[in-house]
Amino acid sequence: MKHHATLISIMTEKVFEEEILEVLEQEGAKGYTIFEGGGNGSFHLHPAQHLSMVDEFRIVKIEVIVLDPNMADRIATRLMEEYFEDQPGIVSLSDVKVFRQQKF
Amino acid sequence: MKHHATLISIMTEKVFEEEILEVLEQEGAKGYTIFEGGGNGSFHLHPAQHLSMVDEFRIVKIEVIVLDPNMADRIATRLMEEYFEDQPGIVSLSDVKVFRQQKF
Amino acid sequence: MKHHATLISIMTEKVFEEEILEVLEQEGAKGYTIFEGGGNGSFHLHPAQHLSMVDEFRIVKIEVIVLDPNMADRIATRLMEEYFEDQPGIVSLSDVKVFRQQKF
Amino acid sequence: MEALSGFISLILAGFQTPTLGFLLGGMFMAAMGSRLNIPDQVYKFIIFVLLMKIGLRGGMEIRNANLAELLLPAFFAVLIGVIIVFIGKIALARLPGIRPVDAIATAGLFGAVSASTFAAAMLHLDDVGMEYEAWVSALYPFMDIPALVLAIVLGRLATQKEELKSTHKHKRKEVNIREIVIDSLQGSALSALILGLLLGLLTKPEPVYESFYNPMFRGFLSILMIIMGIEAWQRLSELRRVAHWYAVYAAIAPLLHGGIAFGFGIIAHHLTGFSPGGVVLLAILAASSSDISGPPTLRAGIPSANPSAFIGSSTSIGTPICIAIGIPLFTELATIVF
Amino acid sequence: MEALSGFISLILAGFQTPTLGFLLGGMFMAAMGSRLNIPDQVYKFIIFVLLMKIGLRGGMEIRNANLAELLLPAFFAVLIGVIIVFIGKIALARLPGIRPVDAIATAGLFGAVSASTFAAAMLHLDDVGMEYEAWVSALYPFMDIPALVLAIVLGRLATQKEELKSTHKHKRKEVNIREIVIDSLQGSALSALILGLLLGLLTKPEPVYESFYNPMFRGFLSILMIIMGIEAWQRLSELRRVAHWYAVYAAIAPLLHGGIAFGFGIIAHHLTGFSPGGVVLLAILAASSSDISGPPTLRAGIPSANPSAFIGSSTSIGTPICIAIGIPLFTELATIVF
Amino acid sequence: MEALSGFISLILAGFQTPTLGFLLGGMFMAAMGSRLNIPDQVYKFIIFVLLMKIGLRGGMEIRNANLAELLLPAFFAVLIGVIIVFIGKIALARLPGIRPVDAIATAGLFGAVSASTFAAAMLHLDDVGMEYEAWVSALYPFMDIPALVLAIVLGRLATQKEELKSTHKHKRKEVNIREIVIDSLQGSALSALILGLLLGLLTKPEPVYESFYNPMFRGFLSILMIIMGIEAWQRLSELRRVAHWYAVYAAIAPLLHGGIAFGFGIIAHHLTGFSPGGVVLLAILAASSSDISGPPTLRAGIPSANPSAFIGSSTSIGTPICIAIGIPLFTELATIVF
Ligand SMILES: Nc1ncnc2c1ncn2[C@@H]1O[C@H](COP(=O)(O)O)[C@@H](O)[C@H]1O
Ligand SMILES: Nc1ncnc2c1ncn2[C@@H]1O[C@H](COP(=O)(O)O)[C@@H](O)[C@H]1O
Ligand SMILES: Nc1ncnc2c1ncn2[C@@H]1O[C@H](COP(=O)(O)O)[C@@H](O)[C@H]1O
Ligand code: NA
Ligand code: NA
Ligand code: NA
Repeated sequence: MKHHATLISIMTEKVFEEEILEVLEQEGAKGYTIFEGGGNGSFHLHPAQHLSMVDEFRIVKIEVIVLDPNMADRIATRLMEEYFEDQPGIVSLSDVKVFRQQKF
Repeated sequence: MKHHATLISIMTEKVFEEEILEVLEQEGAKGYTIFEGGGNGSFHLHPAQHLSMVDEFRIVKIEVIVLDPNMADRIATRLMEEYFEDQPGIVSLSDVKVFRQQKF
Repeated sequence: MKHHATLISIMTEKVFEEEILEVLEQEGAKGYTIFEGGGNGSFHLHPAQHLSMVDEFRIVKIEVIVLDPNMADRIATRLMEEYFEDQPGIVSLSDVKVFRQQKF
Repeated sequence: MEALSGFISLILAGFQTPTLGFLLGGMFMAAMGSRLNIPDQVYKFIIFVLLMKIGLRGGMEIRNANLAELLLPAFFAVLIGVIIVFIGKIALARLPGIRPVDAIATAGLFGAVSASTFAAAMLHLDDVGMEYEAWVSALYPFMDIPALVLAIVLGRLATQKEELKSTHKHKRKEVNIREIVIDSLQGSALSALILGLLLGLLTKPEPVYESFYNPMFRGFLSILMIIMGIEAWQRLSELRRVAHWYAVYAAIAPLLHGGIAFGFGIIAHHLTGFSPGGVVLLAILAASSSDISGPPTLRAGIPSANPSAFIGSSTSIGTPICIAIGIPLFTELATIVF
Repeated sequence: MEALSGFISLILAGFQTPTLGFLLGGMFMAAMGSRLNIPDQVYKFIIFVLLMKIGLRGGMEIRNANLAELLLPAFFAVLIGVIIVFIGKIALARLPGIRPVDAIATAGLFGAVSASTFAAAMLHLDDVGMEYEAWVSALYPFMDIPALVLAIVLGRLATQKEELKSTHKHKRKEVNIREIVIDSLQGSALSALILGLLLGLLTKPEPVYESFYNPMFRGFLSILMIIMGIEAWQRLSELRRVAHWYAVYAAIAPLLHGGIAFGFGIIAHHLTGFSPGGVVLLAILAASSSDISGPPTLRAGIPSANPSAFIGSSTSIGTPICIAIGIPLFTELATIVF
Repeated sequence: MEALSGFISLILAGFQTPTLGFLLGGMFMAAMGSRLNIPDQVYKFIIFVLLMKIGLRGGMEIRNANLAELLLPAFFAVLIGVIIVFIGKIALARLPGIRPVDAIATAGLFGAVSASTFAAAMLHLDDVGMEYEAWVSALYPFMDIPALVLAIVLGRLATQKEELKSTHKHKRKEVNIREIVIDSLQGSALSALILGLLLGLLTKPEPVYESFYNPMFRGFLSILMIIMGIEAWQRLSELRRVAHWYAVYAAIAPLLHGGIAFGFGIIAHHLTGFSPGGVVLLAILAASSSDISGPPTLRAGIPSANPSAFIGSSTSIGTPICIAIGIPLFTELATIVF
């Protein structure tokens, strides 16, 4: 059985990872996966390249799949308003299909 | 020319990577890409964090793009039934568009 | 406010990264994120596995979100025609929703 | 009485040895919430260098050794690995709140061998000046592999039983012992040890051994101890969420297993002149529990077993007890017995 | 006059010392567009080994030290850290084109301490044969933490002021000083230093210190200098895009801060017999600016501050000046003054 | 006759030297399917330290050297690099089943230089006590860069010819020789060597050279050999899928190229007194094929060339033959000839 779900992709600096995971937990997301990468965006100057030796300035992508589209919107809105106004980061949503809905 | 295709995203522990790549090959997928990450889900306790020194417990994401939606469903169903009942892992499907269909 | 946007995912060898980022810049993309991974495809023999000690042969995934669907098509077409005819790489497009459109 | 007080003061002195001190230091930092961590690639390199060092030295000595002497200890090593798994299957699996597969996997890890604990024991013997046959390192696979193979076989059987009760059926692969043995030998830890043994035996690595592998040993081991201390503490929180009996088993097992092996060692001493230091190392092979190659082998081999249980027991309790108590205890025992 | 020419020839000789030479070498390679880079896990390992080495030696000496002697320098260290941040807040923040939060964050980084610069200073004193109390390394956190905490508190206040003017309101967490202090102590750099101090104090690490940490020191430091040179050059391009006053501040600050600390050091010398070498090290603690743990702490603590400004100032200008001029200058000053 | 038997026993003894032994050991482990692997960041660090060591020593010696002596060998190095590429283009490209671009790329890699093979040759000369000018390391770029540049230029021309036949047109960048030269110099391997040379020449790195770079050399090289052995075996499976003529070329090329260079070396010996050891090193520069910076440079420069062909030939066959046969052969030749 396939179920419709929403994939939330969050890109930000690793230094903010913990705060964002807290938001996810507060809003009830059941799991997430984190990838490290490099990046370049509009905020400040090349944020991913500050002191490349220091992990905390790396870009991370946090992927969260949730079943409830309202939860997805709520998470995205909170992140935009509370964090990504004045610190680097972007959030995008997309539709995915998953199996075994109790996991999400 | 754009073609409709399906992106299969598989998240699991690296230790199970090989078995899953075998399934992909058996079902006829023509390529895949693997990313390492960390994660947290519902299976067991924080599976990604067991013995962080040991690679094999890291979370990997395997991305496979296939043209045939039935092949996508078949892969996803096999993985769910044969593997992700009693070991950590999730599968999601999403629609993408690709170029040059002979590659997928 | 959610806006429709297109996520361009590019997989290729790291050695070609710079040329591709140039195309992105020329076409006006405002940001991108890069992830390293491993992979396997139809071009040559296992391109990701050549000299695993040498970074430059690793597979990278470049993710770019753009608001304008025509820009997405233009980028994808240029990459296919100028690069991925005779060197490894694939491009896929998918629909996402983003917030704060001025960033993309 | 004197022996006991001697042993206690030995333990107290042990806290001052860098080996144990660094292990406890790592645990302390983790307990304080420190973000101190040694990069994992450095960790792997350190393990590699330590195992190469042990292997090279073993290989260089085997050149002049009577290989027949190796046979009995090797046979005993296999026997001990098997006995440990069965003890775990019988004792641990009967305790309340413990799933049979988890018990078997845990026993497999305790039957297998910890390269780092073994290195710490060698350094300790060097420091106290107790001689041993350097080829004892070649016994490692003889205990490690049978324990892991047996645990996986028993674990699969237990899983099948569980599944028969439930409705859905898996198309699980059959247990293939040959495959598991080969897979174990191909693991990175055993490979490094075997490579070192071969190079020590077949080439003349003395210059590189003296200029690199030997001088690095003590320093790299000290860093490994810090890493293991950090891991021990971090896994403790996972262990807390599973049945408390794991902690009891993990605290007793190193000394019990070491004691059994010590007994076999005494037999070998009398039959073939196995050295006292060799007996101590055999005891430590048994007392230690695998921390590098064992966990992923068991994870892949028995996917339904809970890694929080088996890794937690071994890394958080088994290894610290083996290093803090096992190493000085069996060394002291050897000075008394022989 | 003679002192000046002596100092100039000292600087010139300094360019030939490996420490400064390797730093400049790294800058040169980066300036030439070289893709030379030292893997980041190796970088972290090198930092770890250097800090452990400094900590172990400090710990081993504290065993025999009169701890009362440490009190006054420690108190001065706190004072200096606080003074540096206030100087930055008052002086730098007033310059044209500089946002208050950015000024405060920059001052925080200059108040904090650079482990690598400190290691370079110690090696320099060893090489010229000027003695110092090895426990001076224990002063590190006393200057580092107050500076970072104060900067974050002031930075948050400045941010709130800015936000009151704008319309939208954040639900920002309150400033929690205790949390920041603990978080600083848990950082990887301070943790390694503290772990080294504890192990030096409580265990007997002499064999491993002599066989590993001490012999590796010079080589690892030389590689660290190359890394810092590369970083210095690469951050320069970012620094160019922010106000030029940062460069001016970053060029003056190390010598000014070092001078202030040198003054406090003289007082401690007269009151408690603080050694000339100790005074130099205190000056370098002040003159240096944090490069490992400071930046992410400030980034998380004051997210609205622009890292291009504070990291650029410190890494690209502050650190090279501190190593090239600060270390020989304050050493020379000590030979003149004492 | 005596020379031949002497050479054969030299080869046999060579299998016992750590260098070759460790290379074969790595191949053997990979052949057995071992998962042994040295983390890639450690690999990069090892390469960096080896090249810095070679560079530092070269730089320190150049201080007292007559630089005019370097001119002729440098000119010969350029010539040899160019000759090797043309040999490959003419000979290899004519063989059945071989695309011209692939032949050219392979020849480029064999014209370029392997840092690790060069390091192994230096250690070998040190061990047998044959003296050489340490500035020979400065010849590296003189052979490496012309070979790569020429291969890329020829490869692009060959690609354009192929494309004229097909219908679609690319907007490929023009060949820019200056860009390729600069890009080569900026690569991580050449950068480390150049940095070492500069630091050896301009600073006084003796203490750090003696305490770190020199003592680490032998140990790090032994680990590098293991890595190269593993790589050699793993690339072999790819090589099998391309034309077998690559294997033939790769087996002959090191000895042929080395022989040519040896001839030029003899000329330099008679004209400018180039030492016998220097002649051997020049031969090894020619005989070796690039393993670090060459492959990605060629990949980016000639994207249509198949890396399985060029990397496979060089890593799987060229390098092992160069180390196992080339190094002892040319050393022996030098003792006979001079
Ligand atoms: N248009 C984009 N597409 C993909 N990733 C982006 C984009 N814009 C920003 N990013 C990522 O988000 C991070 C923060 O972006 P910013 O907030 O714009 O500084 C960047 O470092 C990139 O990794
Ligand atoms: N809802 C989710 N969104 C994203 N990733 C997830 C989610 N749930 C699980 N994962 C990933 O899948 C892995 C296995 O999950 P599980 O099978 O739930 O233990 C986790 O470690 C995560 O990396
Ligand atoms: N069907 C696919 N699904 C996912 N990734 C692919 C697929 N095909 C190719 N790739 C990735 O793209 C890289 C280049 O592919 P190719 O051009 O087919 O050699 C591979 O190494 C893979 O990482
Ligand atoms: Na055991
Ligand atoms: Na400071
Ligand atoms: Na060559």
